[in-house]
Amino acid sequence: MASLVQAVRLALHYGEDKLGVTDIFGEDAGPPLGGIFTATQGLKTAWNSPLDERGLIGMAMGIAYAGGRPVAEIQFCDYGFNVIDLLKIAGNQRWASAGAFELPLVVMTPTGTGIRGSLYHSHSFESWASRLPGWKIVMPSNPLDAYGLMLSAIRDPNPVMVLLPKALLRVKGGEKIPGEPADELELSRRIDAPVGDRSDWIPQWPDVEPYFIPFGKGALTRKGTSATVVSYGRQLPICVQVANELFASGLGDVEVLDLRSIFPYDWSLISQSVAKTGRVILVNEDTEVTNFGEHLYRRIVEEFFYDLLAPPVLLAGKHVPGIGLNQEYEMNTVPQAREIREALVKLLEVQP
Amino acid sequence: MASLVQAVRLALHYGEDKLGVTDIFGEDAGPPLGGIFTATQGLKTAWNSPLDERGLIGMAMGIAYAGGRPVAEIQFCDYGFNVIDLLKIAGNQRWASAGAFELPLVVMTPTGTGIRGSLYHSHSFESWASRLPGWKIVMPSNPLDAYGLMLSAIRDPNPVMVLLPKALLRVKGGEKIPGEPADELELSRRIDAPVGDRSDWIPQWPDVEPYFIPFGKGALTRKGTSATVVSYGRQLPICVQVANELFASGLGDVEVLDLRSIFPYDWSLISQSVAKTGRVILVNEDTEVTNFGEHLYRRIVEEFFYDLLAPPVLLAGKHVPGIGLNQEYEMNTVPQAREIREALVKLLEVQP
Amino acid sequence: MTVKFPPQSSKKTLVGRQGKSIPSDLALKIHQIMVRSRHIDERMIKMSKSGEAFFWIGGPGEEAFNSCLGLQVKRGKGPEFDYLHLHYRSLATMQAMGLEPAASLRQMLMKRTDRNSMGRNFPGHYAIPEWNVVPVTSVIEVQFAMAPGTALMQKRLSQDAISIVVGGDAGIAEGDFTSCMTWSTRPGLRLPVLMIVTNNGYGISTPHETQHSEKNIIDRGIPFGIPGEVVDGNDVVESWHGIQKAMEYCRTERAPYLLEAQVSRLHGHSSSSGAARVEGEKDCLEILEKHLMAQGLAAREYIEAIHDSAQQEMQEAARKVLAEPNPTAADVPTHTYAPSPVDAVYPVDFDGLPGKGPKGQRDKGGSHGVPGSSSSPGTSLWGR
Amino acid sequence: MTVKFPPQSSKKTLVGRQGKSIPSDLALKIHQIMVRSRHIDERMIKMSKSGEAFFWIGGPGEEAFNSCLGLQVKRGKGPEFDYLHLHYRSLATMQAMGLEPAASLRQMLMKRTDRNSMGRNFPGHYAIPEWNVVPVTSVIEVQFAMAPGTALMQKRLSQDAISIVVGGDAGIAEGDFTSCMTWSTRPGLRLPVLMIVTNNGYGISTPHETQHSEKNIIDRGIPFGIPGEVVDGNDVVESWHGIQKAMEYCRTERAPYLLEAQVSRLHGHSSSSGAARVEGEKDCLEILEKHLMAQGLAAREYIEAIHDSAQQEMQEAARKVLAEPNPTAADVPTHTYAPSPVDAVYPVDFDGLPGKGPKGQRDKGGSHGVPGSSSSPGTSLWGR
Ligand SMILES: Cc1ncc(C[n+]2csc(CCOP(=O)(O)OP(=O)(O)O)c2C)c(N)n1
Ligand SMILES: Cc1ncc(C[n+]2csc(CCOP(=O)(O)OP(=O)(O)O)c2C)c(N)n1
Ligand SMILES: [Mg+2]
Ligand SMILES: [Mg+2]
Repeated sequence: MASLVQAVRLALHYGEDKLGVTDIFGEDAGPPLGGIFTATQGLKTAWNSPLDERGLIGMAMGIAYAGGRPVAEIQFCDYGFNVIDLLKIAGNQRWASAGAFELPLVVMTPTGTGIRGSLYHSHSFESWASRLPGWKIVMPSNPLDAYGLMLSAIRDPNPVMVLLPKALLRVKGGEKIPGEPADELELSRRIDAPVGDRSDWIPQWPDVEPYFIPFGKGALTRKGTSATVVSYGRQLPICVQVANELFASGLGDVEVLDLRSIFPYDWSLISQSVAKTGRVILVNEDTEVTNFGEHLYRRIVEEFFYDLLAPPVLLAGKHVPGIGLNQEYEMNTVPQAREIREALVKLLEVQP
Repeated sequence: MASLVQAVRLALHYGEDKLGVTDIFGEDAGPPLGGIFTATQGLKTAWNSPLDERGLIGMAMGIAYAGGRPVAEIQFCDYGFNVIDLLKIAGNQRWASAGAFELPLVVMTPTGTGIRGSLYHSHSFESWASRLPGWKIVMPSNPLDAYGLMLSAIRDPNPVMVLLPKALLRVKGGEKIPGEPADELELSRRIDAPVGDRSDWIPQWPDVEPYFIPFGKGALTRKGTSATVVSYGRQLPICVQVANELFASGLGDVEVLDLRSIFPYDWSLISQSVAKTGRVILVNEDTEVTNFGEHLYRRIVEEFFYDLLAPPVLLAGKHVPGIGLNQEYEMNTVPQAREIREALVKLLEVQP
Repeated sequence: MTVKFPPQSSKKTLVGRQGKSIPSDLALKIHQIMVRSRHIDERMIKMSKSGEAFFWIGGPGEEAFNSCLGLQVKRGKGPEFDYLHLHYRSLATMQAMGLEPAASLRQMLMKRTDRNSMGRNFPGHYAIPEWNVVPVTSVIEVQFAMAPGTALMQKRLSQDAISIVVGGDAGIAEGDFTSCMTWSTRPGLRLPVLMIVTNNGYGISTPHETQHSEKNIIDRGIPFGIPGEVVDGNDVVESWHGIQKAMEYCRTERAPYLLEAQVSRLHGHSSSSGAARVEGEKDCLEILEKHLMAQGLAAREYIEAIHDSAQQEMQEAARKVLAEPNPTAADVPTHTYAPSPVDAVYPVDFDGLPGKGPKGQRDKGGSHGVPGSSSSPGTSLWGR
Repeated sequence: MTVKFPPQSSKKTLVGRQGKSIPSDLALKIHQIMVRSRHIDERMIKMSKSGEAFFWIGGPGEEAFNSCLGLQVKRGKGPEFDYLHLHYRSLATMQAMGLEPAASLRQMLMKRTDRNSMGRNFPGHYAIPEWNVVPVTSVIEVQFAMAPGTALMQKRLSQDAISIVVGGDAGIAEGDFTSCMTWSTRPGLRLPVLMIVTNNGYGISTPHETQHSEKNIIDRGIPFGIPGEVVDGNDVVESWHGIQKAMEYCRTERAPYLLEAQVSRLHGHSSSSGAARVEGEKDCLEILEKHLMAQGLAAREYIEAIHDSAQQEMQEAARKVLAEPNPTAADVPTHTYAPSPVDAVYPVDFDGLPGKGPKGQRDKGGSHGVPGSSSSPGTSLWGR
């Protein structure tokens, strides 16, 4: 089974081959490295850029203006904070020109904790990104979704940001990418660059097939009736695991929604689940003051105030200036399985 | 009575004179202009900077490291979006160094709509700013508060951002700055730079007095019992006006809180009012997805779920890529008195 | 425009300060564009004072240089043609390219008919896809980060189109000015970017020389091997040739070039600073007219007729435009998103928060059905 | 350190590539620092591979230049002393300034005793207030935006302290590198900033020459009138004199200077790229030792003893540090805010969201009383 980062690479290959991608670029995105997480290895349009995120986003905008289809990688989302103005502008060009200019560009960037990245490689970006009108923002939690969302990002004629959960990049999925070789080792032999000198290496791309996950479509990852968990990205598999454990312990049958699209989010999915369960918990690891989960929280309370059986709960990262290197910091800063379990148990116990 | 921008100027003068301010700088902050909104006219430590916001914030950090007390002006908050990384770093320096480095710096910047500023002079900044741990963020709604918050910003040994509502800068207050001359025209003669050549002009500063509004202290601007309005900045006087009208029409006696501090916010003030009224509406003009008001919304529901008589309401700016120049755009993008009134009337009508 | 050009012998030329020349019919064409541009700006300044409009920013003092620029643009749509990444003072550039004067008034008056932004953006903030004029932003210098992108696509075409980026002298302090040079001179991949700085000596109130130690702005190109020239932007002939040479270089070398035009700022920074006429600044239009007369290329009566005609044109345009419709509340969210085949919420355009727009309202209650898990049929396998 | 320096005649000198020299006792002191630094880095690389620690980044290959830099810093606290705005490869600089080797291990092992960040930040990310070493961030090049600020305060003192800012060769593509030059050369206000670029030829995997057209990095100073020099950072003598000359200039001229040190990257970018020893890169330590022996300044036995001693020192330090305490959950929010007399919520430090921290809990229910309106007594008039 492909890992998440392999799925991204396969999607980019499909994008180059079939969807008109002209440029995949970023710091260390081209040969020999092919991205510090290997997301861009072996791709024919991948190239290395200067160390300059402002130039990077400007370049993507220019390419898109002139009819190209760029995919720009910001090496870590932590290094995108000096280009918020350009991201805002990319998001407003169509609106500002009353429909005259489109900017079909994709920015992909690793986000979140889980690689022991300390202060400057652990930021979450979705709350910031959700504040960029004109953009579509997605975050997969498994390889197949990464593939399907990346293809949609490339096909969509608007700016799309693909947030890749750092912690899950090397995690393999439970389902195959359409067209993925049966044998996982074969996949690796075909598309992973060899260790050492790779100057003569050429990938043997499998014939992957189109698979578009539409924006605004979440996934009902675990069906349940007692409560609703809304999550995405790195926290999603943790939430599923906790839900399964709770069920096994007979403590409840919790529904877990994988948002997949941060914006537009799948309101239909959320609202139907909340209407059914009356109990909801929102889980993400971004800092908790002005957190994207608070937007959903507000929407849910506005619409389901009289149906809710308990006050909704937000579990998010602490409002502190950084995430420390020693794991004591990270474990006590972003939600852990234990806290999710405790919060869910408490939520299920509330008597309306 | 001093206008809000005059109050800021008086506070900066007090800061230079009594609180050790060493540098007040920014694009056009020095002579001859003294700031495009005149906030820095006549100040002895004010100087013009290159047109480079990154250099500006870096400079402020450097000055603060080396024992100075800088006040940096970003000409419009709309031009602060390329320095979010530096702002984040300024907010984390103490935490990152486990208390070894302090950065006593003030950034002040005009924010929000109301000067017909079109796409790039109408942004709100408080939702972004509230996502900067390590910072304190304030936004006055009247001249006296501007004075008191600015003095606290200067005295506080942490990075503080003072968001100045563009639309209110020229509005005069209802109360005097301590030490302000009795005659408003005299104040103007003494501290407003003359039109035309001003190279020989020296301000005659009145002896203004210390007046510190502590961070985290909101103001109960209008006492009431039927519902709570939480607002700040430009929307505050509009909310008060609407509340007065409602009262006059016999529709309700609405309490209006002026947050003044965005972070830390006055939870004590908010929670006591909500506990009393059971109905709450949050009003600001920032875009509505991942809006600071949604943070307060979440806190309120978490804590007062069972006490609320109606679902809380957020009135905020629409999630669109910009605010257009023609007033039809602005009036239909950010909350107007009419909408606040309608929302309040509806909120008061809800039967629990 | 009813005025006829005075008959010109094909030999006649306008001679500039440095002895170079341009044909007299070209000089008169430029003059006409300059006059018209000046009248548009002056009309707009009046409107900003009368309260008919809110804000003015424009290019009085830059007409000589900008007219010469606009006339030499390879105008069209797509990478076979020049891209323009402009500053907000490019009114004369646009006039030279052929924009109808009324277009500026529509923009100034924030009419729904404003072709650039439907009354959303400031005057001078053009967006004209047919001519590759990408949206002008107020955010100083960001256009310099974008220009290498269009130039990269042009480089690949192996034709002669270039990317022209224009900014002011204060703006060069932003990092994006350097980013443009870095990204346009990557080894083996120099890009055809014509970097133009219109140096009017000020950023709002701040004199250039109080903040900048660079002797000439074009010196900034030296470390990157970018050649350049400083031209007197108040001199039409010098401007014409400076631009011609610069474009020639970019078009044939497929590499960047830096052009600094020393221009005047005749009405202050914008309406925010009053926009009163500034004393003591050289006026490129007066200079040109003096030369045209001194060199026997045009009589005073002809020049006056050109002015009268422009004046009249403005009046007519204003009358027409004032009557045109304003945007309405319904216009607020439109044109946010391009239609997308892979968006379940915004297949056509943004229409409010998910579940809140007219479409969302339709959806509410579940016409989508509960979307399936990623393996269920709820997830589409489009394109198969 | 038990090894004694071999007795040196005061006349003896180490002669460098270009004929310049430094006294032999200085050369041996530098050697000792270099050896120690190399051993610290090698030990840390091992720890990153053994799983004792997560991440390594450091300076093997930069010891010659960085030792010479650290020894010439005017060390102390406040603007009378040099400020250091460092890159993450400055281990040898810190060793030369006097940091105890265990300090690096504490940082590597994320101990609560880590004096830089209490186990919060990466190795190499120093923060030492006593020596004006402001916190090193991973965010490339931001230090260049900050250096003019400390230099401004130093300029005002009219003493000789300077601000030293160090970055890598790839990082010069960020706008902040230019911002540093703009802000340090404002007319009439040049600032004493020593801008150092350690050029190891790479940004992670990307060769410098594939992205940069600047012939020498120091050419970037030309438009700003900033002088500079390129030195062989693998040569101790050249490095020493290059730094000396640069500092002399900044200290006396009170103006910026650009110094480019050509250095090696002996173990790849960081532990993320494996940190294996790289073939074919010049090793400044080997070079120095060869010269010391060839010029008769040290015998092989002496050199080996220095290495052994450093090795031993490392082992002892590691044993000690490994036993030191880790941070705990309670450490997460501390040191966010400095105590403030004007903060009603965080008078001491951050302790959770308003109304949620221990203090907030106290407040809840209204120990504050309902604060008054801005005119009521609820608002304090402190300081009266
Ligand atoms: C990033 C940014 N910072 C600040 C401003 C506010 N501002 C508008 S124009 C201007 C001065 C620009 O000067 P210059 O680049 O010389 O252009 P000019 O207006 O003189 O043609 C400033 C500071 C802005 N628009 N964008
Ligand atoms: C703003 C920013 N972008 C990207 C990165 C990721 N990154 C870390 S080190 C590095 C390369 C730095 O190269 P250089 O400046 O030459 O320094 P060196 O590591 O070679 O000493 C990159 C791209 C970063 N830390 N900061
Ligand atoms: Mg200018
Ligand atoms: Mg390097």
